[in-house]
Amino acid sequence: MQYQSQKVAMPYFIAAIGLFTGQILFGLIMGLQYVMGDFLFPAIPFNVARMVHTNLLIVWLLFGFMGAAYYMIPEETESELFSPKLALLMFWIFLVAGALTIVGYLLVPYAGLAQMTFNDLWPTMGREFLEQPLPTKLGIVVVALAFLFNISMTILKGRKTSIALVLLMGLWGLAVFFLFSFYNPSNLVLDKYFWWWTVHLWVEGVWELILGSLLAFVLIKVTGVDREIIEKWLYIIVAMTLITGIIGTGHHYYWIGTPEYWQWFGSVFSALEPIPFFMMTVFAFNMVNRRRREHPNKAATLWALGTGVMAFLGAGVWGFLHTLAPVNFYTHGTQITAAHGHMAFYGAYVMVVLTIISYAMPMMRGRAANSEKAQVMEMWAFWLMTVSIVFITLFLTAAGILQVWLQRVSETPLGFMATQDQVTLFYWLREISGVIFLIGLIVYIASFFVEGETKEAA
Amino acid sequence: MNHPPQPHFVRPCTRIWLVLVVLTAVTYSIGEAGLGGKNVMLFVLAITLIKSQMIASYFMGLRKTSPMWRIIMGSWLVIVGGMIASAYLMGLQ
Amino acid sequence: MSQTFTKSMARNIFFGGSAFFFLLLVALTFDTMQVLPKRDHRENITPAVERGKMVWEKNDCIGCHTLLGEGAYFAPELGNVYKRRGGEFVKSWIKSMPTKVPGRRQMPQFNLTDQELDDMVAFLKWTGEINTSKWPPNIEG
Amino acid sequence: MPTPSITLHNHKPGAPPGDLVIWLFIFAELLAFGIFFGAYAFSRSHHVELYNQSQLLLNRESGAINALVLITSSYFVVRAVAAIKQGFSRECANWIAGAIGLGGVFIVIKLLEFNAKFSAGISLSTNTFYMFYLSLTVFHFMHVILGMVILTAVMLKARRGGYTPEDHTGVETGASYWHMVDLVWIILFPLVYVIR
Repeated sequence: MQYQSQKVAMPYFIAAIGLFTGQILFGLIMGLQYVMGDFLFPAIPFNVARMVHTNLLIVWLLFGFMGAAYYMIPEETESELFSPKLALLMFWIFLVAGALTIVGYLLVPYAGLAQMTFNDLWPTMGREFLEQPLPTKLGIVVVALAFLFNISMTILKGRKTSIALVLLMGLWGLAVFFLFSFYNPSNLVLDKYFWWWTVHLWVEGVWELILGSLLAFVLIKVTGVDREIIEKWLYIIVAMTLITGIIGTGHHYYWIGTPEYWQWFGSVFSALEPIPFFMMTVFAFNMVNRRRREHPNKAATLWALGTGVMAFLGAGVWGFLHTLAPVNFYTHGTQITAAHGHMAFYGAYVMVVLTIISYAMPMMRGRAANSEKAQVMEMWAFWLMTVSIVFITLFLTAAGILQVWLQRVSETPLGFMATQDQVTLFYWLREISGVIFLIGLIVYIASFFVEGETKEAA
Repeated sequence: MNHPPQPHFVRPCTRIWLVLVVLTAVTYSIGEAGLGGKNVMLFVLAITLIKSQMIASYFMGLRKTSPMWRIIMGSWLVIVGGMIASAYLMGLQ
Repeated sequence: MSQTFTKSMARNIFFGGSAFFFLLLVALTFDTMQVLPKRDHRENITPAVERGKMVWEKNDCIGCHTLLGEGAYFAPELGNVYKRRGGEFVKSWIKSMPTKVPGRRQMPQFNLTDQELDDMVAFLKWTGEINTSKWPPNIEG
Repeated sequence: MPTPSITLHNHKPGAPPGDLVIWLFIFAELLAFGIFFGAYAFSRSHHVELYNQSQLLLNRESGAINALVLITSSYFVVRAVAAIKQGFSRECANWIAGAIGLGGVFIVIKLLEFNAKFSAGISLSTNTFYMFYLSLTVFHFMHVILGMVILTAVMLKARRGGYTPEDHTGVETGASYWHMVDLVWIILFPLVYVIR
């Protein structure tokens, strides 16, 4: 660690891992509710568990992104953060607001929460992933603006690298497209159309800029490959991402009342969306193979390579699987979508945040890398979590294929619940994989507490 | 200018250009004549692929590159041409 | 040999390409906005439909159900539920929740008023009449 | 060598002219257009009558003239590369200027064509044929504009004497992209305007 202010990243990373654990626990609750319908009912109905599961995911990834930015930007710009105090203040505001929101979800019926938080004045709640009450949404905007101010000012006064620039664009885009979450017209078609401007343009647009720059940063550090080469790759990858992903939004506009030409635009461009992910995989392996130094942090390198592969599989391959309009006609809104969602989020965003944490945490604790023992444990955690997410994905895909077959394709279609009863076995298998994922996560957290011989940070 | 005097020299690329112009005119006149059907389609498609290959080889300079590049470009042309032809034939039924 | 197509050219492709395709998205969105009135039959959005959407959102229905295929996959698709079951069935179903059948998936009791139930049905009826390009494939959703 | 191996490749013999990066994009673009061409063709096979009727209403003259314009423009760019290989910067810049001028001609003809279609009330939702016709041609149109921007940058640098017989990758890079734009029209024109 070369700059004192980088250390503000630490609480962000700790909070991220804490919320990650919460997300997994609620995932397991939901998984069980899939097979034991009345589990924890009426204390935690499924919709509440799901809201907590997905909102925690978004919030902890945001914590991870912010922590990553606070860690990377001083090193990239070669100057201290504009205001570490502001960063710390925002951390607490965001954490408290997030915690209050989750507590609100769990303790108050949703309609009551809407009542309490002035949803009637400006209705924005009750839409998938954007369930947050109005005050929380406004809080996110305030925190994001303060954060962006802090980062932008740091970049303005320091060295301007391509990695910092791409990261900054990604973060600004994140803030700008979030504004569409405040637009909720009474026309459902319009509502859905612009809802995707937040959701799609986040995860298949600007977030990928953040993903790319985090990965590029860690690769420079652990491989020692020339910055010029890595940054050129970064530009090519993010260019391809936006070139394919922006019009790729069309793959959400097949069946929601939008004109039919979207079936063509959506199919063609989202068929190309795997390309940037494939390039990312090639990029990661290529850079590691051309490494000019042996960085002691093997775990971080493993996470970086894993991000490339899993993002390609989850976002690229599983996305392509059901993105063509004629296929999507049958798979839209089934477990296939859930399968893709799990592997894509894990492979792209969870893993890249864990990559930067894996690289930065030892640095902030005053060493170049963790002890051999701690690293071995972290790598165990890597494999446990990664393999179990692969299995979750495979089981959900199997469940989805069966569901499509019985409920959509068949000459004598079964009803929704009758179909669900037929695929119970896969939901059980998914839940078992989920438990293994949790074990992996526990191993991961434990690896932070393993002592041993370490080298001082350079 | 220090070009050596070559009064009757026509550059290869100029010849290519001329051929391309003529072939385009042929395509256009087929359209003007309102011709259609399988054989006409195959003829027009063949002209198109020849033109494309000429652009790729001579203008883009792929003929001087390693086989990999020529294979990529060639298979793109074959696949696109194949798709167009087979889709057309499907439409006849 | 020095290169002219270096990082700065890759950056130009990034900026140019992003702007190029974002403009294309804006243009297509503009066209979509022109076409939508023909497909979403917005002239039928009555105050009841508007209130029904609010009821839908305030109870986080999307947390279990899908609506036009978007949402959670825990409970049935409701975009076509009006056609599948009819308005009266939907109302009595919501009122009789939860079933409390052991081991079965449970839907909470939301204590909706008669007015809210009517609004919800109006919203679901309107939603079912959006032109969704023939999706879902069959009535089971 | 101040910055060794900046780029992805160092002009190995057998590599295509221009920087490797542009070839990555050329093939990505060709892939996108290829998928669109295939989609057009297969969609046509389901609506042969509709396509044949709608095609009659297209302006084949403007399509053909534009094909000739682009072919000639491509030829100019070939001459520009040949010129810079012999060290004639001025001549190279002039050929490129000619190519850009022809690009402008293409754009004007295309705009007239679009104008006629739009004022006839044709839009993306008129029918599937027009959806493809407009998508493909507008998409290609935007590539022409992009290609002209690239060529302009190359021309300005050539005019300043920024290229030499030993170092003219920039010219070849711009040229390769421009040929791609030409190549796409070479296929698009017969596919959409002629084959029936």
